[in-house]
Amino acid sequence: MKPDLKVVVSNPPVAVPLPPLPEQAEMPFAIVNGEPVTQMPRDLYIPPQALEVFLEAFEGPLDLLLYLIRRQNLDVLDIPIAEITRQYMRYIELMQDLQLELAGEYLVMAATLAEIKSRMLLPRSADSTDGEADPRAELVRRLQEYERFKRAASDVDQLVRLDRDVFQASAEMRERPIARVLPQVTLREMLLAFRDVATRAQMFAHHHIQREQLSVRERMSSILALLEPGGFVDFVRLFSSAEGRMGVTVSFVALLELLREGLIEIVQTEALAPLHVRRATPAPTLQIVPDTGEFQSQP
Amino acid sequence: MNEQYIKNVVEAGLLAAGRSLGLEELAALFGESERPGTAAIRASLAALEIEYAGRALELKETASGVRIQVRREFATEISRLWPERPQRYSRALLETLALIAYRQPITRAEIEAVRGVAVSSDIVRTLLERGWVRVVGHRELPGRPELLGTTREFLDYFGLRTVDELPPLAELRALADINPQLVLQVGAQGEGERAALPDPTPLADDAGDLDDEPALAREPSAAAPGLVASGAAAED
Amino acid sequence: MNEQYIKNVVEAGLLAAGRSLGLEELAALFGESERPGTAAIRASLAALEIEYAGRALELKETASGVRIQVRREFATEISRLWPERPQRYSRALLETLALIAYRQPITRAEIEAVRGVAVSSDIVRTLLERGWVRVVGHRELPGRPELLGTTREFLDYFGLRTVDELPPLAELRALADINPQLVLQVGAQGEGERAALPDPTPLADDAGDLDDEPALAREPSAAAPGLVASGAAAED
Repeated sequence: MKPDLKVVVSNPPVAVPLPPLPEQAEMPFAIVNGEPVTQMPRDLYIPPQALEVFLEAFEGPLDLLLYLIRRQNLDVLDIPIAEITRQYMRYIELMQDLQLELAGEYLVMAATLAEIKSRMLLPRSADSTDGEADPRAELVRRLQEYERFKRAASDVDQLVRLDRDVFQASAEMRERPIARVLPQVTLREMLLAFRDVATRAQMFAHHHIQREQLSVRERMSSILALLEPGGFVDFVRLFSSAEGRMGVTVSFVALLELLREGLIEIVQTEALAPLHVRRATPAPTLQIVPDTGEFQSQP
Repeated sequence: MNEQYIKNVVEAGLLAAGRSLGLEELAALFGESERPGTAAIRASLAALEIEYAGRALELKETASGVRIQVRREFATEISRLWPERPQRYSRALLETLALIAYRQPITRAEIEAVRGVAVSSDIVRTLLERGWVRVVGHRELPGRPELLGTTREFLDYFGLRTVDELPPLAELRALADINPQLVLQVGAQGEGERAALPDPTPLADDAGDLDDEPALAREPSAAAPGLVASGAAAED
Repeated sequence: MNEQYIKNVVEAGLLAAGRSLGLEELAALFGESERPGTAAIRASLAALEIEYAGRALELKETASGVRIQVRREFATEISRLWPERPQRYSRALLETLALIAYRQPITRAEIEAVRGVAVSSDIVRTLLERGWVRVVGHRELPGRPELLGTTREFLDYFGLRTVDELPPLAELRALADINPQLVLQVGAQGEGERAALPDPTPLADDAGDLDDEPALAREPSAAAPGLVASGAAAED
C-alpha cells in the first residue's frame, strides 16, 4: 500500500496549506562571530565555524526532525519517512563526528525512524479489521505536540515581561511611621468577658440586667448626650413618631430612669406650658466650677 | 524632541528607578542623537512639579539629584502598607466595654464596683479613641464623674442594630467556651444572622417591635444636630 | 471622602508599595472609618488610567492586583538605567516553562515525554529560584514524582491575571484530516487507522486544559528579539 502515500505527496492541493511560521525561520540557532544566525542553512551545507553551535542548538531529536520537515516545507502530517530518516541520520553522524555530547534520545529516535520505515514497507491487508494504524501516527502526534510547545515557548518569551518590556513604577516614602493596627475584637470575645465579670459580681443572682433594659439604657445615653450643660431640650423632641409606639415607650422609660437616677430635670414654667428637659444641676447653693475634664468631654 | 516626550521619559525614569537621579543620569535616558540639554530637563522637572500640585506626589531635590516621593501628608495612609503586628485588647478592656454596653450610662466608679478592681484611665482613653465609647454626661456627685455610653460606631463594628441585639444576661450564662458556632447562634443572634442573611428575619419574640428598631438606633444620632439646636433655641 | 483624595492615596500607595496591590490592600490604606468601597477604588483606578493617557505610565492588572508600570514604548529609554541587559532565557527553559504553564500540574517525566529530551535539573532549579514555578504536589506513582505548577509571581511577571490569558496553544491535527485520499483509497483500512490514532478528534483530549481558549491558529508571531542570543547563551 506504499503507493497510497505517493498519491498524497504528489497532490499538493490536498495538503492543508501550512500556516506561515516565520518564527521558525527566524528562530536564531546560533551566534557566529557575534552575529546571530537566524536562518537555518537551506541545505546540508553548514558553514564550518557555525556547525557546532548550530548542531548544539537543537533541543532534541523532535526539534531536529521538525527542522528537517519545515526546511522542506513538508507537512508534519505527511512525512516522507525514508527521506527524513536519511537526512536525520546524516545529522546524527555529523554530531558524532564533532563529538558533541549526543543525548541518547537522538539514537532512540533513529531506531524509531528505522522501525517506522520498515513498517511502511510492509503491505497492509485491505480487509484488516484489527485497526492497523499508519505507522507514522505516534511520531506525528509527538512532533505536533512538541511543536505546539515550541511555539508556546516562543509566545511566552514574547509576553510583555516585567523588567524587560515594562517597569514597575515606585516612589519613595521617607520617614514613614509605623502604622498602628487597631486590635480586632469579636462580639463573642466581648460577651465572654462580660459573662466572666458578671459571674464574679454575682450579677446573675440579682438579675439586674435584662434584655428589655438594654435599649432603654442606650437611649439614656443618647438623651444625655443631647443635653448640653445648661441647655434645654423640648420634651417632645425626645420622641420620634417615626420610631413607633415601642420607640416612644423606650424614650419615655429612659427619661423616667434618668430622672430616677437624678441625671436630668424636667422643667415646666407654668401649667400647660411645654415641658423642657435639661441636665440635672447640683444643689443651687453650689457654684459650678467646670473642671477640665468636662470641657474635654463636650462634643 | 517635544517637551511632552521629554517630560514623560523623565517621569518614567524617576519612577522606574525609584530613587534619585542626577541631571546627567536623566539625560542619559535619551538616545545620543536626541539627548536634551540640562535646561530642557530642568523645564520638564518644573512642569512635573506643577502637575503634582494637589496630588500625593512631589519632586524632591537631593544631593544626588531629583526624586519623586510621596508627600509627607500621606504618611499615615502609606504606613498602613507596612503594618505592625496587630495588638490584642486586654481582658480588662473587654470587660469594661461590655459593662458600658450593658449598663450605660455608667461611671468609671460603677464599673470598678462591678469588676472589683480599678479601671485604668488607659482603658477608658483607648475606648474613647477607638470611638466605641463616649462621654454622655456627668453624674451629679462630688467630682461630677463622667457617664459613659456606647456609640453608633460600636454598634456598627459589632454588627448590631441596637444594643438590644446583645444577648440578655440569662442567655450569657449559657455561653460556652467550647462551641463557638453554637454560641454565635444562641448568643449573638444579630451577628450570626447578619452574616448569613442579607436581611435578617426577626425572631418570633422580637417580631412585634422589630420594625421600629432600626429607626431607634439610627434616629438619635442622625437627628442629633437638630435636637441640639432646638435645645438651644428653647433656652429662652 | 472626596474622589480626589481617594485617587491620590491609591496612586501614592501603588507607587510607595512598588508592587501590585489588590483592591483590599488599597482599601486598607484608608482609616477604618473612612474606608472607601470597592466601587470607589475602582473608580479612582479608572480616573488614574485616564490621567496616564499620553504619559509613560499605565495601570496594569495582574494576578496579585494592580500596579503602575512604565509603558512598553519607553522600554528602550528605561533600560538605559541598567547597564546590564535583561536576562534572556534559553529555549530549553522556555519550553519547560511553557509546558508547566499550559499543562500544570505536570511532572518532569511528562515534560520530558513531550520535549523528547531530558530536562536538566538546572532548568527546574532556575525556575523554582525565580519563583515562577513551585512544587504543587506529587503524583501517586512509584517514586512520588513532584508535580510542578506556576506561581502568582509568574503571572505578575508576565503581566497575566490568570493562566487563561496565556496565548492559545496551536491546535493538533489528526492524520486523517490531511490524508482523505489515503482513507478513501485504503477503504476499510481507513476506519482502523482513524480508530487507532491517539487523537482522533483534534483538540478533544486537550479540551480540558485549553478551557475556553479559541482553537484558532495563532497569528504568526513577530521575530523575538529576546531570542537572538538564546542559542549561544543556552543555560543548560
